[in-house]
Amino acid sequence: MTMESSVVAGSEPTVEPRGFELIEREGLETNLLEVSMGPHHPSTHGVFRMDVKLDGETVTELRPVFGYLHRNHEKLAEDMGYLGSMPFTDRLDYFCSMTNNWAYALAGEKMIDLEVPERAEYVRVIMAELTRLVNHIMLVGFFVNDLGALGTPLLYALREREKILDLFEWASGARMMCNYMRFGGLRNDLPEGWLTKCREVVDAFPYFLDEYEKLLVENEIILVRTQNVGVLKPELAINAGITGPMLRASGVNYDLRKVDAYGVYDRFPFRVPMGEVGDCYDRFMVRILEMRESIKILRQAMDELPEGPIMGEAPRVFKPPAGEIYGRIEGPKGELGFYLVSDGTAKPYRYRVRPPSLVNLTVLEDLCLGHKVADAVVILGSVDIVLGEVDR
Amino acid sequence: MLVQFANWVQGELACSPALAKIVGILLAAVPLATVFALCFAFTTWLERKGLARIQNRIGPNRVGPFGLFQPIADGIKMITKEDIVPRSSDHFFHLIAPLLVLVSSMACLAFIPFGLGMTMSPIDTAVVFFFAILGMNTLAVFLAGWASRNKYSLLGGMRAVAQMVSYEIPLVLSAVTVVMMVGSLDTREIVGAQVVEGWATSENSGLRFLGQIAGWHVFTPWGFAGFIIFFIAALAETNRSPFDLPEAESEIIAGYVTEYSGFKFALFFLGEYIGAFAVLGLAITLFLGGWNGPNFQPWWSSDPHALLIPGFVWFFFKMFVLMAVLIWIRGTLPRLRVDQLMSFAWKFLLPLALVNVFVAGFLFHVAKEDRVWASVAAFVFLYLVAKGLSRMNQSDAPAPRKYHFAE
Amino acid sequence: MPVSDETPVDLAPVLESFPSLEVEKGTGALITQPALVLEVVQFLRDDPRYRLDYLSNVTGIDYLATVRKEKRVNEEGKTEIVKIDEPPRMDVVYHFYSMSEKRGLVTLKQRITDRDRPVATSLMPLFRSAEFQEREVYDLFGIDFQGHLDLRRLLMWEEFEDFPMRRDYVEPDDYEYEPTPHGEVLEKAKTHAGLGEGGSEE
Amino acid sequence: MDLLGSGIFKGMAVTLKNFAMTYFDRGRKERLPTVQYPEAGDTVTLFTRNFPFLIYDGEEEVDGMRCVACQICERECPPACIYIVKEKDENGKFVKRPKVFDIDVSVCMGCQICVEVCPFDAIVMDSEFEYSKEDRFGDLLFNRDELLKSNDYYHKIHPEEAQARDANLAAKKAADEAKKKAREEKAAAAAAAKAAAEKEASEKKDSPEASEPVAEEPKAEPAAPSENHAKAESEAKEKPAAEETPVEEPAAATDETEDAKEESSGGSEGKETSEEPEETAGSGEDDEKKAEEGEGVS
Repeated sequence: MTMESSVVAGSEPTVEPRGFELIEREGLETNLLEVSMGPHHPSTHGVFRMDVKLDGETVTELRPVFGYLHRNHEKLAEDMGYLGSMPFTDRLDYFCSMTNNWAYALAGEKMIDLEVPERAEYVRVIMAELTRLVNHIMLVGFFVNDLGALGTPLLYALREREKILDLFEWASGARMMCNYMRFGGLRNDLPEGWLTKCREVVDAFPYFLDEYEKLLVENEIILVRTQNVGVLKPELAINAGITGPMLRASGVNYDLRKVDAYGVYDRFPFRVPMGEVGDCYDRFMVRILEMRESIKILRQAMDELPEGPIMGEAPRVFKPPAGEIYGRIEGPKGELGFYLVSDGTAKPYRYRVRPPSLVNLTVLEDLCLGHKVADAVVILGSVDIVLGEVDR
Repeated sequence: MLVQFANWVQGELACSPALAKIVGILLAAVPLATVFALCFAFTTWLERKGLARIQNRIGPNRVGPFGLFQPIADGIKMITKEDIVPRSSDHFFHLIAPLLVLVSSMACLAFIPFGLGMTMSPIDTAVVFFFAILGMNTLAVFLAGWASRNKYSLLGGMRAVAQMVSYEIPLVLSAVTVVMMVGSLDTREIVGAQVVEGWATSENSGLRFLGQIAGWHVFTPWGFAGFIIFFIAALAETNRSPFDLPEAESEIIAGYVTEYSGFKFALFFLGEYIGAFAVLGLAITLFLGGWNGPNFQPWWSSDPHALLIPGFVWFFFKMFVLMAVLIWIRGTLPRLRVDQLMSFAWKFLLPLALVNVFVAGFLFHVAKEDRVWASVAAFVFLYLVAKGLSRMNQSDAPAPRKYHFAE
Repeated sequence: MPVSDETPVDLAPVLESFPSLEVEKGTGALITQPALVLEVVQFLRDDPRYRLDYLSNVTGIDYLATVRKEKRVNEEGKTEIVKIDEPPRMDVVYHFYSMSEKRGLVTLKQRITDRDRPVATSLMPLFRSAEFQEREVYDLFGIDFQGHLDLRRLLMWEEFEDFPMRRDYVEPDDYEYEPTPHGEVLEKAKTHAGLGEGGSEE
Repeated sequence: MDLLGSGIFKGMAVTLKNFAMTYFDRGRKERLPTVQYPEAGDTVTLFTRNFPFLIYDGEEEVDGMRCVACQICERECPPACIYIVKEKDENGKFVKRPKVFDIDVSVCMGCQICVEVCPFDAIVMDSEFEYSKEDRFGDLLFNRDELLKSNDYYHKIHPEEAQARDANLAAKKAADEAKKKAREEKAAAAAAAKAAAEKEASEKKDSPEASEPVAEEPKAEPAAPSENHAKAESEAKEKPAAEETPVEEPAAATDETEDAKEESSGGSEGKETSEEPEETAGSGEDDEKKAEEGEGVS
């Protein structure tokens, strides 16, 4: 594989080739073992590839390679109206279609100065926090699966996720590709009885979490496998633009729900769990603790859910004035931003998704160097990527 | 029954000793192969069902009642599947490796006494032979990894060698205690030593009942520690979770079996399970009283050695219980990392096994009279040693953490 | 409506220190030349009045040569529509926030006038988060980032030649045959079927 | 660490509990959520959506079709999986019915945008999900007749939604009727003046009455050619004015504004995309004429 980039318009880019070197050890002449983990590897979370160079089992170099799922979402969006991109945002991070919808709706609403009815805001919070539960529970499941636990925690996670997906289906018509939010509100109101069922699910969730923690948190094997593995220093985390639970696991307090207080998040008192070491265990625990906070928010939001319309005075097809906007929310994986540039027509001139998964991958090599292959898989699991979002 | 049948056939063929010998071997080997192939089929079913229930699924339930015929369906699938051999692999060794795994595992079974007089190859040095042949497994696995010409296979093969060689030492050392105490390498004698003779043949049915259990080595301090060490090492030796690194699917696809398909893969599968049976069989023989179990005097017989439940029933019962534990462990635990696995073997299991040998020697030679107190002291001592060892190994002992929250 | 609690950022100090910076009308973005961008960003990052330590988003925008219409008041006091020729250009857009001070948002644009050979300055020496995102811009827009340590294609495959996010990108004419209700696609595909490569079996 | 491997034993207790609980009735509900699919029923909910279908009222499939081939869904469909050709009668005039209405369900992503944009409640989402077919391509391209399903079926799968839609349609019809009546009166009154004004209009400007936006109701007869022409011109003037306002009228308002929005969006789209079916070329007019054709149907 050539390390050089293809020559393009403009002068040749400066590339420092990180070569393939022979290492001498006690008279033995050995080569590094170059392994291409992926794109069809059981635990690369989709079609993702890590070009790994191994010294024995120790990772000496790791290059993430992706784009296998690339469909140029941004180009597609430039070719259709603002609303037309909404169902495509579902497919970015297919675990979290609700938050993706919200982020896009938020950007669009900023652009044309739309008011969102209060009930819609509350329902959005409920949906977003349910999505956070889904995402984190699946992440923890897959994470432990990457540790080699033969899927038992994963299947428990799937079992719980199923209940939430049923709720999504009931409200929006689809389990994963919800396409539920609209500029200025929601597509439809919650059906009758939904809230009761949702309360049931949310009330049962802490019991499940207790059991889950009992199964995993004190397990010695998980402790030795994850503690002090893949330590991310807060300075590097900030510099590399890491967001979401991964950043907070490194001890940086930056939660957009607090910082931006978009929607009605300023009305919910909740805490933001912080890690101290920034290793895989912290990333894993911060997510579990975040789920508990999400449940608090959910309970409060369901209690205070006001009556009223769910859709404001919003046009379905609109032409925003020329300008640009950057709207962001705290997605379950990190800061999900939508950057929209309008030239005054009904289609966005430029539509950009700021994918948290992609940016969080930046530090993958830094985290993995010096660890074993098995750790590389675990670290990748703790970074939490979804290739639909990374590749777009 | 089979034994009697074999004896009868041999008697009939007494005229030509060579033929009789061949027929005798066949008569012993064929049932062994059939019975354990059936056991394998049943275990795969049990494993799939058990894991499914542990994971809150239903498991196979379409083929036959409760999915009982699933192994047969799987077998047919395996046989009819295309056998893919990588072009650049070493074809000969690629073919030989699965056979070798199966053969070595099967051969190990020859030394296990399944019941009274049901040892296929009753020799004096059975335990030594057992470990010698079991060692061949390692070679076969590495051969598979090497011959496949795949980086994952190679990694898996190397992991297998490292792991199996390291864990063989605590495995053997824990068996050594038993050999020391019994004073014999013959598996039949080891089983016999675990019956409290006086009780087992007494008139009192209660004592008789207990007599079959009370002598199990697992109830002695050195036996208990030995059994645990043996069990953990056996997990590693048979590549079972949480030591299934050579075929760790989340890291190296399927390790040394990555490039195997169809019937060769089935052979690996079979070989691994048979290997597990063999090692568990040895564990039962060494520590769990072999084919002895709580038993009753049959009402039709007054022979003090007669038993109501045949020995092999007890043996297979114990084997499936241990197998269920393996499945349970597999359904619960994540996998260790390579370096942790090795340090666990060398820094924890090996010293503990050595200490255990000393404890066994101490109990055997020094504290013959005061047995109860010596036993308790030995238990405590072994526990403290184990704890101290684990402390020593983990200077920064991983522990659950406390987290703080930002408002 | 969706409010941001972050402190709005006063752009005056940076404009003072770098007089050549412009503020874009309408969007309030800082516009800088590629030559200056590293200094400006370093200033924004390290100056205590900014401390923009978090580079959130990097992207490109491609502008083709267009004629822009603008209403202007001429000397006689009448509004008239003036046609302005906009030269083609490319922008690399950076969105900065401050994690430590909870400040934001500052948008910075590198304006590249030479659209045929776009060369920008990489922010990778200052911000690791630029690594993948600038690679993506390079991949999709063909903007060459000077100073980027590992500038390769990110999403498209290495042999891919064009830059799909450019506005004048023409999609390759390599449809595979597949029954579709869209007649013109079908026609195009049929012409390919005879050509062998790229066509399909049917 | 108080006891060696205590965490491991805790975990094993959890799995043992889960194992055991699956055999009890209470646990079965909680811990054995598997649905034995072909035997057990599906779990279709109120809004469950999969792929769209076309509704017809009454018994006759084609005649009762609600779709009038206005092509809004075709334009709005994000993955562009809808393909519509309008039907013509013998005279080459358009009938308010699609001749071809294809949905490529292998492309369709079930987003429901077509349902939302349809002003006639003619296309709705199905909850059917068993679509396995033998032919990957042909069988998954649903044509008009495959897509047509009765309103009764819709009532069966999504009762509440169907009732709401029916009510909506009825209300709309009533409103249309009233409007039609009013317009007929108005037209009668203005008929004489219009005839005179028409001459002027051909040279100069339209009469002020004609330039106000007139939305034609769906079920109305095609207007007379002369009237049509006048309206086309009036619309040509109206449109740029509509485009200047950046944000258009809200959607969830009366049907009049809705119709107006369709007009403008339809008109502007018609201008931008030249992929309008070439049948319109028969009339030999320019853009305005095309837009008007689109109007005439809606």
